[in-house]
Amino acid sequence: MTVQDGLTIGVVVGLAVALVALTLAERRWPTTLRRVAAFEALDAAIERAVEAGERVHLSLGTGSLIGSDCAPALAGATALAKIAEATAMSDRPVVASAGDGALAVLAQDALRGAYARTGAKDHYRATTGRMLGPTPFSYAAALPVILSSEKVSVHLLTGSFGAEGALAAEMGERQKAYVLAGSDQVQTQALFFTTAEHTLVGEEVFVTGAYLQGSGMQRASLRLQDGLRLALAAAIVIGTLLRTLGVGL
Amino acid sequence: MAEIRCPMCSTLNQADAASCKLCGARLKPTGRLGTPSEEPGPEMRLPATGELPPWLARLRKDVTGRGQVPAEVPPEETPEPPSEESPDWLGGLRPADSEEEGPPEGEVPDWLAEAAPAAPATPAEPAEQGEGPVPDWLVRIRAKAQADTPAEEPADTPSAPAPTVEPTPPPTAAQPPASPPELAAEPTLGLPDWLLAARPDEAPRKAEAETPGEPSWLKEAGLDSSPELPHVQALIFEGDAPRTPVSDADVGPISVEVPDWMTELKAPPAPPPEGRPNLAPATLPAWLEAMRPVDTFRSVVEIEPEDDQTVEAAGPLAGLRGVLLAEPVMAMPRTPTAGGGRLEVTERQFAQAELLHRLVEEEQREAKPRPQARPRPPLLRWLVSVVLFVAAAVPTFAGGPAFPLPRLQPRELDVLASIVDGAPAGQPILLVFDYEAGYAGELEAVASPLIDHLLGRGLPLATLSTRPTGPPLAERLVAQVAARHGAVRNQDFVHLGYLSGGPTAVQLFAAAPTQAVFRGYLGPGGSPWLQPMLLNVHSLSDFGLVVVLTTGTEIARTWTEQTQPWLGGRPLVMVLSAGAEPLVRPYYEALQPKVQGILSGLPAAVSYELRLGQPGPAESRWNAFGLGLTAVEVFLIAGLLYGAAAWLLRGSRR
Amino acid sequence: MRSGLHYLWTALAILFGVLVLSGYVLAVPSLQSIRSLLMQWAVVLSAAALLLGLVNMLSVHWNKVGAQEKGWPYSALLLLSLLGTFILGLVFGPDSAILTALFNDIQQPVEASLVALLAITLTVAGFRLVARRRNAASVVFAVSALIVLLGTGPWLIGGDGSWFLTMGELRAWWSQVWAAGAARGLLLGVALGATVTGLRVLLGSDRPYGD
Amino acid sequence: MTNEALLELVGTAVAALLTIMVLSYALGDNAFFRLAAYLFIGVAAGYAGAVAWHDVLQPRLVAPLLSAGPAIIQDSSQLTQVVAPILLVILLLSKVSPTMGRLGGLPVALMVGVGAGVVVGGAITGTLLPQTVAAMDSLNPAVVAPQTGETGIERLVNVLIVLLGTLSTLSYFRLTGKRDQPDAARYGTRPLRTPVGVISIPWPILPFLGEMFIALTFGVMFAGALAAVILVLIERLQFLAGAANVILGGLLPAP
Repeated sequence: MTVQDGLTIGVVVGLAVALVALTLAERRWPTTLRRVAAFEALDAAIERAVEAGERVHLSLGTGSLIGSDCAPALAGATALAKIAEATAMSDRPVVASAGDGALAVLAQDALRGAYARTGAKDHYRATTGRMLGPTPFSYAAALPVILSSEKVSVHLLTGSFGAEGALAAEMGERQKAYVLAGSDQVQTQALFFTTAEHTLVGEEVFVTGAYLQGSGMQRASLRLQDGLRLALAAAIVIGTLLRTLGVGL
Repeated sequence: MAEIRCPMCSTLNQADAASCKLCGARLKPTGRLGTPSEEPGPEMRLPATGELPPWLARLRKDVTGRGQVPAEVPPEETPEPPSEESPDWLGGLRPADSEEEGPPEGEVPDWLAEAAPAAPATPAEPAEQGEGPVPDWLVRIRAKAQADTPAEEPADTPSAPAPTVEPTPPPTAAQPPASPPELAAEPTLGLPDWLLAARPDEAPRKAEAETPGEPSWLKEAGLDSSPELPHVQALIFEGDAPRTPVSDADVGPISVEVPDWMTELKAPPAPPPEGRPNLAPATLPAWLEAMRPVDTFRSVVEIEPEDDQTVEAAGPLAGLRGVLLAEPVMAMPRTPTAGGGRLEVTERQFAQAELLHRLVEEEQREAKPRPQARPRPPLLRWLVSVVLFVAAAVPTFAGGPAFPLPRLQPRELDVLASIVDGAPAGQPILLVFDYEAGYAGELEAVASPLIDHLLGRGLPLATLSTRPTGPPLAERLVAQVAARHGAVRNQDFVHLGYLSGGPTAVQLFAAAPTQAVFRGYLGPGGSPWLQPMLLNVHSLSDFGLVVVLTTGTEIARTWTEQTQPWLGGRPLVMVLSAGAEPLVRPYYEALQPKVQGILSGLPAAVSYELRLGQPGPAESRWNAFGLGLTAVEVFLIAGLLYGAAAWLLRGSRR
Repeated sequence: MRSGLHYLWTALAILFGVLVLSGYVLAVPSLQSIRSLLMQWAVVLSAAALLLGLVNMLSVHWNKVGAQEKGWPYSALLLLSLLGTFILGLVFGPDSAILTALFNDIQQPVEASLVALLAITLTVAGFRLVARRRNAASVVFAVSALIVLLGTGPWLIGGDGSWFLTMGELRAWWSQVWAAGAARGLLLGVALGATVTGLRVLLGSDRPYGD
Repeated sequence: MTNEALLELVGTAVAALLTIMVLSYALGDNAFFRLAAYLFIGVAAGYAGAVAWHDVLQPRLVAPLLSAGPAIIQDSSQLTQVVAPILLVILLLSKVSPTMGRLGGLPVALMVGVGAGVVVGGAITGTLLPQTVAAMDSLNPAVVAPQTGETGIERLVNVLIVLLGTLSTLSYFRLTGKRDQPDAARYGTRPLRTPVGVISIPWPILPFLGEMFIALTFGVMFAGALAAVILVLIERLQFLAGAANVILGGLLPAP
């Protein structure tokens, strides 16, 4: 086992333990989420959409479910379940789409579970979790139709997107919808920065669920992320000093 | 199953628990009509099923004109009414004058008059004495209902849950039913009016009766929260109610939602229905309260599961199940007082009044309606489109203007060219085509000098892709370049085809290439590894050089990191879309580089073509590229200037 | 209502995830082979899920055509082209001439045109950003983009001069030094978020699957 | 004209037509765009489905099953390589039916589990550790960068800029807030006395710098992406020009 292997194991186990501990601590010291304008606007936009009989559309992106690009989609599926619970009574419940078959199945499962939890099982329709197209751009090409025919007024993009994400976000803007877009690809975030009304920068794409009345662990994980970031910064500073002094790393 | 889920908070509870351990919500349906002794439960909860009953959904759809999820609309249904009719009574709203009273007797639909002979259709008075406490009429209703109906009802008929009676004064001084006993005696009382309306022969007559006799006193409802609020006349609404064939699945209990017609009611001048306009999407419906803390989460009416619903035993609806019962709605927290006027009030009227009341109450919480954005022609987009099209087309069609070709070669081009020159002869080169078909226009131009160089050296090429569309892209580009060198497919270059599994499979391939790819693309059949040029390839390091062509930083990173252990010191070269370069470059510039060569952007490609002395697609796009980028730069500068000017102007105005 | 199955799936997801993860960090051959096997299953499943996704697409558009919903002719076209391509592909194989032609004459041109549309979209969005969102960040954004664009493309005037060369060097410095720091910071942040999200799944807290 | 040449001509004409139809979206959503888009989606989906069958399901599952026949269940390696995935696929496909669909949770759980494992492993070993280590660059002016050849103060300045960018970007993100002030901004302003007078500067300065660095980086990436897509737009127009040539040349008899 090399040093890096040991380090990796240590990091994984340490993170898991820290996450559990923080979750347990959540009862006594609840996490305060920093107010993020985009998420506050999201709440309001969902309410408005439900009242106006318009739809919330959530996209799980054009990534895969089994690759390293699945993380934002996993986070998106959690957010999807929350939104489905909130919009279950609407006559136009949330619709989810993806650019990958497995992600569409995941979206359907998330929706079915959410409706079962709210007791609105009958509201579930397999067609509210859709695969729009199997390739990134075929996915984007299918969006304008779903956005207009479903009267989408809240357009959420939380998944892995490449450049097609910019088209997807802009289509929402054309529809005059509330657009909140996040991707795990930094390059796409730069495009969202210009094309979307609200952009989730950096790791913000992973915290949508926590901001939508997230579970204890979701909220606790924000604290973990903050702590880790601090630790990383400290490690970088210390490491730089050590390197400068000639200590091999 | 040993556990049941609380409908309020989703906590799991023991199946036999009566109330939720977390939020205290009741988990069992409350009492039935047949057990009158049961006190109304203190709990008012969200419907257990929590769903918008289909009939209400349809009602809403009809009124609002908004479609429902298609699958939910039964095909046989031909809902008609509403958009034309609902407006009628809305449109007829005008300020009531205090003398004005309820609908004249003649306007009470015949069927109702017939059905309830004892109930005089007395007009309601806008009475002020609304604060009476417990409604004893309700007690009488119950007694009467029990006396009247049980004989006909199956003993086990489930009924509406025992409703809540709260002694709180009703927010409005409205006068509900003046003669409760008679009401209760009326067998149709518990039925939603629209159900009654479904009686074929009576419906038309009723409709006729309604329209002319617009209850003008109603108008006030739309204007303020005055005592008249409860006078919403359900009867009129019946015209709008969907006369659907009654099936048990369709008969839902009263929903806790505010239907859209209520929202419309709010708009002071009742809006014309066709317009369906600018409805303030504002009032917070109770079900939306679900998103709020638990206490506000309770609805007024408890709804039982469908199978618990009452089967109507008497009257024209005998045998139908799930019809609405009077009680739950009647018992909503309000206190009727003995007013001067007496009004025949059905539970629907009650429900509507209640909704209206809530609506008014919640008005404070209203969000402003989104201003309807007037569609403006997207002039900016048109302008940009035209300019960009022209900028890209002029050099293509007219040949000019000529931009100077790059004179200096980027440093990394030297490095790359020396890698290609140093690749061992005879060993195949692995080309990974990992870009979307859409980017072919860019990457083909950028990569073609490199492939030109490789084929020029006579190196055999093997292509691979982790995207289904990769192999045809590889064939497009390689065959095009190969034609110039007289190279032949399956002899000088081979397509390994599609590596399924995306990024996940990269590591599988790196570890054991021959086991990860089964069939080639456009090969002679059989395994591509049987091709002579690949016979000696058993591992990744048997390739002389690995070139990855991609637009995505993620893919580039995957190939960089996953193949590292298996490359055996063979160079890894990235051909990148211009957008991906900044994120990949750190791998190239690191103290221990993981990427040995990099080729990105049109200028580098043109330099490469110049170096090879072989003008190609990159050079042919150079002028258009220059003009296009210039146009974009102009737009960005214009945007900056516009922003600065607007900022200065606003500053000076202040 | 949640069933016992749900807990079983959760437990299995955690098990599979931990096996795959330990295959990453532990150089134990048996773990590695289990991981590789699981990943192969996942690859097969992902391909099967694609077919499921096609069924989903078919049903959505079939319903639209059946109900004669607005825009149903488009759906009919999609059904035809999907089924046609799929059947041709099954019969003749993806590397047959007919599928290659469909790819080269329909899929590739349309996709490339969509990318070309991005040029317009991005230019418009860039203009709007700096014109409307008037804050320090958008000015920095625009100036930075301008530096790179000016340093990338050729100039009509002065394209051979020293200004152009300086701009080219400024661009290189700008994108390779100034932008590198924040890019690394963003990458680290994304990796952090992804790790924590994955851990939540592995700890059974986020269960986006099954009911 | 040969059949092949005619087919190619038709193909080029179709491609050119579709290109124009899609580009018309620049002016606004329209029927032509939708026609082209739907045709494209159908072809892309059908193509992907065919590839999934021919390159994955058929060679990995169907072919071994057919070649081995019923004896396959006696071969332990085939059991894990072929039979188990077939069962999983059947379970997954059962999701089409609402009643059977519950067992479909197993394959989804497997994919989610694998995905989560890959994410955690990949993020830690692929980005977190290497990028953190890479961020620790020596500030020693004597070190030489291998590819760029920078030395001395030049390199030191560059390393410091990168370091500042990384640290300030990290400090920009903060997800949790203090309980009493959840809406505190990332940074505020504070007056600073300078020789020329009092000016207000953003404070704390690091998150502000982080925001600027992020905007700067986004600007660089945006420009890169623009340069890429402009090139694609040009290629499309050149293709149209070429197609017009070919079609006209094909239709008009050669002089």
